[in-house]
Amino acid sequence: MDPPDEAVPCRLKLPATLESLDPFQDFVRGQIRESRCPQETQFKIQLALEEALVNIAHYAYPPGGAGWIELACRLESGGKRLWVEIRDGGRAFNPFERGKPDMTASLDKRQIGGLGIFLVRQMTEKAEYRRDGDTNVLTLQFGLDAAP
Amino acid sequence: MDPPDEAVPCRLKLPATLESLDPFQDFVRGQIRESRCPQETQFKIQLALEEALVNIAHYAYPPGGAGWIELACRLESGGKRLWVEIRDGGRAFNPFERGKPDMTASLDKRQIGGLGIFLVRQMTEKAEYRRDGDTNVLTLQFGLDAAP
Amino acid sequence: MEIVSMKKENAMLIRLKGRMDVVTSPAFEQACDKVILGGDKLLVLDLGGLEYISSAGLRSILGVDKKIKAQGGKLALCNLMGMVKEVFHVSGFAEMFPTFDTVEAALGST
Amino acid sequence: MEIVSMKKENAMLIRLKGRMDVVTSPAFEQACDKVILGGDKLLVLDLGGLEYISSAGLRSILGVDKKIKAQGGKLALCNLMGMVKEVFHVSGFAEMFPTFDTVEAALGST
Ligand SMILES: Nc1ncnc2c1ncn2[C@@H]1O[C@H](COP(=O)(O)OP(=O)(O)O)[C@@H](O)[C@H]1O
Ligand SMILES: Nc1ncnc2c1ncn2[C@@H]1O[C@H](COP(=O)(O)OP(=O)(O)O)[C@@H](O)[C@H]1O
Repeated sequence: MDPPDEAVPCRLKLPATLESLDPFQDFVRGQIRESRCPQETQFKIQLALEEALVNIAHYAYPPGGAGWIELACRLESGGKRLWVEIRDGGRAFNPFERGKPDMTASLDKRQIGGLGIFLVRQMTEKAEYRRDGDTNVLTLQFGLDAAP
Repeated sequence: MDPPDEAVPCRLKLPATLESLDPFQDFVRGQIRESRCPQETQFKIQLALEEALVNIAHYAYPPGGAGWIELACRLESGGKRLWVEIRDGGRAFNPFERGKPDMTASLDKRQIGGLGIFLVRQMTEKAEYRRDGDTNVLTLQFGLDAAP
Repeated sequence: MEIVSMKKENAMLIRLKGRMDVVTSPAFEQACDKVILGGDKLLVLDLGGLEYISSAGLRSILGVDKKIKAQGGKLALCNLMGMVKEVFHVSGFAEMFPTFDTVEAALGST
Repeated sequence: MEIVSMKKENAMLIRLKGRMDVVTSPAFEQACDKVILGGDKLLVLDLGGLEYISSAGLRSILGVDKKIKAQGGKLALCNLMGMVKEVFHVSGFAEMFPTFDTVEAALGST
């Protein structure tokens, strides 16, 4: 099978719930299968996706509502890079406006928070946010050869 | 888990190739899991989907090109009905404009053709085509209780 | 799809199990091509284990029927169940082939 | 995620295998709650079989650490591998817990 054309990303749109996490992970796993990238790189991609998707499931929509998440992805640079775009229709939130969590705080004092977004940044080559109309758009880029 | 809101269909967009058939079938299977509809009904849904998707993979796009198919679906009427929309960006083609295949022709004379579209019609409660800009839109509706 | 073929006295019997779709039917055609080359005059398809068939599967069966007829043989089907039975009826294919309720009846149909 | 816990001389040992994510970590916390109720003063987590951890997993481990400290005990980690090791380092969690290369070293750390 030829690699999917760079102009046509594959897409999956599902309810913004934790039940959708596994289908999203399976979907991306299927897309990068042919790139044969190292397993550890795949785990890092899964980590960034989990953090981003769980945040939308938890925080983006009012409780009880029917929110959605749409994930688009494609291989780029001849299979050397993975591009992922995650959209939701929840309240506007730029995850990269916040400061980094205080990694030097002692264990007892340390706030448990901010870690998810920090990990998204760490696991990606590039991570950008923009608001597009009523939609939050998170664009993530991963190198598939080695660890970022 | 609550049934997905009727306003937000789940979507999957993949390359228009036969390799995408199984992921599409899995996707729809996942969506109707909670409806607990009879297995035979599920097979009929799979049949209509296979016929529609294979036709797009085979005929909609010029050979070698990078075509796509987008499938949206949602449960309706409290899980009693499945609504499916299949879009492609290939050449305009209304499958329901053609006549039915000649089911009375003898085996030797019979043309092998038209059967796929005929089965789509037979397996659905409703099957409609429309052209939306550059896109073919096929809308299929299935009852989930019993056989159509 | 699982394809098991076995020699019977005066015929070949092919048992199909699982799904006969656009991806799996070519393997069925290949299996039949071998049998037909073997020169058997009756080919019995036991569809009892088949849970799903699409137009690609119907087309394969039609193709096999044509080949076997061309060499003076014939095809018989048996054990059509559930969705497979309905697709055969709805498509008119049930009337185009001799179909039987049991393997024995199909084998005795020469 | 597979969670196997066993009593050692002066400690409890919990071996984790598979994926520690937002869906699976609650089961880990429950398993630890039982151990902590048992009154053990040292809880050793063997992460050798863990291939994946997310912030939900880190948060669970942090929560368990707080509970065990509250009753005068402590937590020790061992066998951090691959992606799990990297996530612990990148997040600063590696410096917040005593970590060891072997189960034996961790058990001897009271
Ligand atoms: N999609 C979102 N919409 C609104 N708020 C969000 C969203 N994602 C994250 N947040 C906020 O940002 C905070 C930090 O998120 P994160 O780094 O994942 O850490 P954590 O979830 O552990 O708090 C969250 O606690 C939440 O308040
Ligand atoms: N998406 C499509 N775009 C263009 N032509 C199509 C499309 N789908 C079907 N066709 C045409 O309609 C015919 C009938 O299709 P179908 O009923 O599935 O039977 P078959 O594929 O067995 O010929 C096909 O042979 C093809 O010429």
